[in-house]
Amino acid sequence: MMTVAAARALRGDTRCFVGIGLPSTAANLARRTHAPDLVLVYESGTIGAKPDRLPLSIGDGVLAETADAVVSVPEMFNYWLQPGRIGVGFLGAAQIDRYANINTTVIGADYAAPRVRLPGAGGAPEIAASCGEVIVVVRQSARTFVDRVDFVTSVGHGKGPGDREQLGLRGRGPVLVITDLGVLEPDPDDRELTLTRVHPGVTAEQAVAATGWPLRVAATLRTTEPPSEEELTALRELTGSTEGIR
Amino acid sequence: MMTVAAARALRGDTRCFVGIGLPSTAANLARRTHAPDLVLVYESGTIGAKPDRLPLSIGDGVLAETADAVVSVPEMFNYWLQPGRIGVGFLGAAQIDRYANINTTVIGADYAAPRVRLPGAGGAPEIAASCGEVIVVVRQSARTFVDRVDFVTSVGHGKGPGDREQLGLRGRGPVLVITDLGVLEPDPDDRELTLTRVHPGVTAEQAVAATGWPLRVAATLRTTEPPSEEELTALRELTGSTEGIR
Amino acid sequence: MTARIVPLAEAVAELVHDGDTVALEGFTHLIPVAAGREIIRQGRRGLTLVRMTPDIVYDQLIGAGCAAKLVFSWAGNPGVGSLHRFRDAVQNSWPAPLEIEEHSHAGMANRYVAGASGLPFAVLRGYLGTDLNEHTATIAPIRCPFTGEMLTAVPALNPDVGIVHAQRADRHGNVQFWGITGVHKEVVLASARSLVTIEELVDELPPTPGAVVLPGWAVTRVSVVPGGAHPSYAMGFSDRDNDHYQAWDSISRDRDAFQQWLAGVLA
Amino acid sequence: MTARIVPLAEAVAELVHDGDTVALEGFTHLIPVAAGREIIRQGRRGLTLVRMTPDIVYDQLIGAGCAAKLVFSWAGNPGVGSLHRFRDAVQNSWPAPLEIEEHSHAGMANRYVAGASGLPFAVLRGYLGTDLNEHTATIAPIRCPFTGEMLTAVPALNPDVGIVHAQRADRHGNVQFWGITGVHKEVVLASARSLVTIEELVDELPPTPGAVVLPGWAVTRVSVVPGGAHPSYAMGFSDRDNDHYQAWDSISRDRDAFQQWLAGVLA
Repeated sequence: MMTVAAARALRGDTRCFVGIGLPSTAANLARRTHAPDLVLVYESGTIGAKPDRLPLSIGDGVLAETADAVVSVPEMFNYWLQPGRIGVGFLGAAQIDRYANINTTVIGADYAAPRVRLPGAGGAPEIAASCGEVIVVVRQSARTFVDRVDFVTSVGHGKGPGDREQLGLRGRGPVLVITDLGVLEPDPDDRELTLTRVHPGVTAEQAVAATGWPLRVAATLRTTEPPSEEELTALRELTGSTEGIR
Repeated sequence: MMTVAAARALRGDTRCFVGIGLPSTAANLARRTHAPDLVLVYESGTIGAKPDRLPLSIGDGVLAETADAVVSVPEMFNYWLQPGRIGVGFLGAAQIDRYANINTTVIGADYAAPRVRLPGAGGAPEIAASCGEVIVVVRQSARTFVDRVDFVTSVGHGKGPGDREQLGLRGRGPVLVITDLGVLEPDPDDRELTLTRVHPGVTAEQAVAATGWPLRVAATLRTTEPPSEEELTALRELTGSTEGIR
Repeated sequence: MTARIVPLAEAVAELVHDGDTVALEGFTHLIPVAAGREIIRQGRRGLTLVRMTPDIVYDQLIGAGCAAKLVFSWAGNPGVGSLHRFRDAVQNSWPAPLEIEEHSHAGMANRYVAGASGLPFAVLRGYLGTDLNEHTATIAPIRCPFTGEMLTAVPALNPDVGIVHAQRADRHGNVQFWGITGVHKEVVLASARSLVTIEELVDELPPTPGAVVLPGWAVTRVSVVPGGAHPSYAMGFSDRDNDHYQAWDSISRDRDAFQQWLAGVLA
Repeated sequence: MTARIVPLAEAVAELVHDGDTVALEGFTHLIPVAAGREIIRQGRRGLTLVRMTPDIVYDQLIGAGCAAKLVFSWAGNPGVGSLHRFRDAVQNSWPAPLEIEEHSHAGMANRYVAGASGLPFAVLRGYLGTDLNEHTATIAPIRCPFTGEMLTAVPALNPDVGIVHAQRADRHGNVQFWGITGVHKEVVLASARSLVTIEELVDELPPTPGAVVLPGWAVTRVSVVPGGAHPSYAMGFSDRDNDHYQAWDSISRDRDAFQQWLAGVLA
């Protein structure tokens, strides 16, 4: 359901910066359903890749073979991401806070002696800074949705309104946080993440319980449309070829 | 004779940054005679070009077709010239002074209202700054060899010893000024250009008369070896194909 | 989101307006000369013209009175000599005064790189000790925050319109060019609007050694103009017309001869 | 002045010394894994390892105790999960403490660009508002001298040795690679010494779409190592061995299993 909800969030007239895993699945699903013109951009340097099967790494040969253009990694970040040419960026998170700031670096207060050492930043800080908008895709739990992240790897809405502008971040930042329970959106005024949708069969209470801060719930809480036959079929086709690979 | 003398100055184990005209002729002559491994680099982006005939512009197709690699112009200047990967740079001059500073911008004291507007800098300032060493090739006359250039387009030895180091210029700067009359070299101590060689049939007095400042003459003035049969033949082969083009 | 493919006259009318900053690029190769003549035909005025090597294409625009300012690094007729219309404008303000902003090739190339990268400036080892620093306002010293070393900064170039010639495009407006690629990619990406004139429109871009591809969504307009780079060339399609560069010397040397040439263009 | 073509063991012995700063690059493709194992075999110690994506190749070097410091931007097993030897070193100092210098991809890529360009630093829009600024000393603010805007500077990376894998080289040591080219060119040009391991040595490099060529005089040593990128791949020669990346997870998860693997390498 996360994947389908993420796919639906992608319009066809834009470029999408995708990492491997769920974002890649969602973007490819969107391209196979309602957004055939969606341009997939992978940080490995492939622009306009059209994989027929899901790639297993952002560097799979199929991406280079099917791309409109393949560029070096410095060019990808400098000429394509940094100037804001990419409309949507997908990010995951090990921790995310009420202003959608993201941590993928360390768990634990002491950077020098972390409880858990995570992979780190990768392309995320600049994706969060420069893409037109950001969609965060992450499973919802009180361990992940924390009041304050242990480390700000990628800036969401900082400490609230005006922070991005003050920092000189040119993209709009996270506009959607899609979880296995529903969808959160920053409040238009104070930017705090608010539950605006739940997936079929999920209650607001469940989402609140799976959040490490008192989660706001929108006055009019909508329910996500269940996956259509077309979406499920396309998804099966995509994932079929990578069965057994996580 | 200028061309032959310039060609002889090129060793085979280096890379040479060449502009069109005499430098290109000299470099190609060297490659066809004593320096077959000389790597020709043109600012248009061709590295290791092996033209069979003299190109008429630095962008001739033959350069791209015969090059080991063709790179963009920003890459040529940033990755190849700027770090000092090019051993020798050839420069011409509209004016040159006693410290081998070069003017290719304007004749006349007033930049805003020049007596003669020249083409300008092109790649010269950074060639003069970053090549391992620079060879200047220019016809000698009191109008060209002036006490002080009207405009410093490319820095030779500035105002004397230590100037290049102080400016942070990493190449050694002009080591030879080859003219139609002979060869000038900067004095090892005070960097002032000194006549060290005359071409066959030329006297030191002629060279002094063709210089706008009191030209120093080396204690032991040598005479350039006349062109060999091999050099003349190779030169004829090269220029034959571009007869009538200046 | 893909480049619309339109006739040259329509593309120029749509993209180039009086007073715009316009960059026609192509480093000795793939120079959009036909697009330049179309700008003359449409009588644009007050343009700030940007180009590393203003050669014949800008000598024509300057002589025709389209330009108020020139931003450049080397203004000559390659392999021939001077640009007489450029000289006449700078030395005698004919047909109009021409303001100049003068750089080196390395500086101009890096200004396009900064423009394409969404940065306000670029850093290079350049200009140190030259008189360009005194006369060009867009050159500034900058200190390395780690080593303390002094280097040079130049501001980004972000033209209103960037125009280049290329060998091919497909029907989605994906553009392909090869050979000497110069600053083609940088000027298109640095400009608010872009036009690429091409030799041929194809259904599929054949993979080609040394070829650069610009996705159609990064290009504003594409126009099919075979021979649009003449007298420069398009590798694989045409050769450089050296006689034409020679001939321009005598046409441009004399104001009357030039105005006859201009009348022919405008006719 | 052209790269000497020598066996891998000889090249590594010649170029890589204890305490060197060494960068093995290849962004998901053309990763010089065999060269990494040869460094382990030769028992190098105290290395500063530099790499954007330290994956299996650096997990092995770190577990084997070759590294004193790691400079990186993303340390994971792509598509699988964590790098257990890396985590064990950072969290438990096993087999030795590992100092880390952490950047983003954009920062690392630009540090290589600055290194290849002979500049002391690079400028980017990056790190603003992140905690990386607090913990990484090699990140500094810099102001645009023209607009006053604040941006970020990172120092150049100039490794003692840069190592990459490529598809081909000719007998002059001219190197050719294509597909995803990552930071291959930058790391070779930024490094004082360089080694390129290749799939095959050829008499002539066939012109190939998308291929980058590095002239032999810009490369120090070339070694013929077919399959030298396994478990990553060399486009046109091999496919990515995803099962191997999977398998590494269980080998690296357990110190004993890893030491058995290591014994096999050293045997």
